[in-house]
Amino acid sequence: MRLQPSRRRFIQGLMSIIALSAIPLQLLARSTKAFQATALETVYKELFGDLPVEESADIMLEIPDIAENGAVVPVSVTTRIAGAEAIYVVIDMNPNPLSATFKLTPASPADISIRVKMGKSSMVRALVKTADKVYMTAKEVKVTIGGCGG
Amino acid sequence: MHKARLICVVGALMLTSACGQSEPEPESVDALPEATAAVVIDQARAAYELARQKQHAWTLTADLIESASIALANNDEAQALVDAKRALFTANASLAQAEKEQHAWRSRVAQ
Amino acid sequence: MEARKVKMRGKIKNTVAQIKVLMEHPMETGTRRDEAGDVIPAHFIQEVICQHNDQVVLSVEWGTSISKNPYFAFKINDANPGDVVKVSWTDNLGETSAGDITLK
Amino acid sequence: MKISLGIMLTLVLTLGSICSVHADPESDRLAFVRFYTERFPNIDIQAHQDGAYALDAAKREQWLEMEEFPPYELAVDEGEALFALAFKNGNNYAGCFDNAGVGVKQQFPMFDAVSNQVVTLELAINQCRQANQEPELAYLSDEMAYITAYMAFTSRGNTFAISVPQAGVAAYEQGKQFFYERRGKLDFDCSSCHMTNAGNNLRAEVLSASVGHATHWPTYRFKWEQVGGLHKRFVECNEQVGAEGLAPQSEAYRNLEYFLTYMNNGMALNGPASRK
Repeated sequence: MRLQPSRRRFIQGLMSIIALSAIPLQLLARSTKAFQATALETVYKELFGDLPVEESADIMLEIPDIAENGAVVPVSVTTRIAGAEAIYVVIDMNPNPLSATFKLTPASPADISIRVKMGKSSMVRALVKTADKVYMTAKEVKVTIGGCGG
Repeated sequence: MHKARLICVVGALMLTSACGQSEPEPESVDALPEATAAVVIDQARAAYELARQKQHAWTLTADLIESASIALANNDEAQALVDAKRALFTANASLAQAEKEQHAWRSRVAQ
Repeated sequence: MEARKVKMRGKIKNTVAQIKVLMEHPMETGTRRDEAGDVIPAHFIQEVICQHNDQVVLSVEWGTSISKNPYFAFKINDANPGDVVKVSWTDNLGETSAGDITLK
Repeated sequence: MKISLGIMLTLVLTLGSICSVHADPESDRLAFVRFYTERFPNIDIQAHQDGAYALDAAKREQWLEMEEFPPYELAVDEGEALFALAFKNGNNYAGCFDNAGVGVKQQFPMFDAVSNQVVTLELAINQCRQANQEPELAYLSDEMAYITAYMAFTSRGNTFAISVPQAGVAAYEQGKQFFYERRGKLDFDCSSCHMTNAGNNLRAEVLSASVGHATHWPTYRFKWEQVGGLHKRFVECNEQVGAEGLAPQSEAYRNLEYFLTYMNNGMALNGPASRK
């Protein structure tokens, strides 16, 4: 009885490996150094080289002012910046500030939601990269300490 | 909504007692002055077991019995005695609580 | 070993599909300790690939700060009923899994 | 004449026994509900099934966002598969419950006059396993959490109508006493936090109302990072006031669940749920 679903899942897993191997390599080149960076400047340097980061009102970063639960903080990012190639989510005070990168294609509108972990109150940044520019918007998020084990 | 986020006095008071490390002062300990740590640990353990049976044991008592036992095992008689007396005090307090609550709970029932 | 679950939901609104995904994964940061005090090794999803009828539409990289059992929502342009949307992930230990849905 | 007198007598006796059986728990419940409607005049009593999220709009908003794809979904799926598995003797869980176990969680806990005890869903699951020569599940096991999560999911929206027969009054009263008895170093009872201070903040947390405390189990707690039952929460509550927790599904906890669930009569089941 139980074998069948697991077999199906195994095949699914196999198929996903086959599917993954067909994906162009440059899409899979992981920004390992940027994810391992511990300082915001290093993250910027690894992701954007010398491109300046400028603030923009055209990035909508939706995140609660006070996080109900630091283990699951909902984050949504949308942008109307033309030619957006990628979205980045950065949490300054986390041990490794870079949380996520999303490489966009014309087939996908720049509109993503995730849930992140936040160890403590921090500035949270959403960045959007175009061919030659980097835009950023930021929001301060307070993470409350969970009472007496509350 | 901001008002709701304020820590109310009651909450703060509850928290102080919830998170604080303060323990009851072991002043009124029954143990005789010459009692050894081992004896007091046994007394504490007996009182604690009784409190457990009454479903009124405190976590603090178990912690103190354990630290007293560890101190005793390390030949630290003085520390073991201090912890054992605290353990006995809290065990007796939990028994007193169990006794009092047999009746006291009724006054709190929503009317 | 059974592949971990990838649950998906999708809805088309004015040719744009909203896709929601829940992935079963511990997302260990590598900084937590177990009860014995030993460090729990990092184990987290690094890559997520989103495909629309086999066309890669979004490729995602994650660090360790994505919540346990990650939730991820995104959108797809020019979606039609019958289209297949697939999400596959790979974690730092080389484990993979995938899920798909057919849009209605 | 004789007959009508007989009927009269029977009626009076029946009425009398109904009153003596039901008057106390029901007047307790009405007083309980009244307490919360007076304390929170703008909150519908049913809304308390969402705990602190009924009392704090900002927290509720984030929680609702989480509920879009809630963390217990995976547990419900697991539970559905486990529930359908056949025992070695060919039977399955469905054979142990009304309506093949679908949509029945609101029947629990119930007082079983034969074994003279409160039977929770968890206990009934293990009784079912025992009756089918299967080993009992540990009460804190994932398997127990998953199966109850699935059974709760199929019971959503069903209304609690727990009854306290004459034989169950003692268990109910013991549960009530446990609720109002102070415990631990902090000398708190359940009502200290969830009645006297319901709606107040304990640091960043909002203390929930007790009415609705039993509607939404099992619950995925982010702190636990898993789905767990009501008794796991009881242990935690006891420990938070410095009292030693009791064994899950111990008689005292089952009686407490009986009292708490009776207080939720008329409310809808909304488990499994997610909490911080």
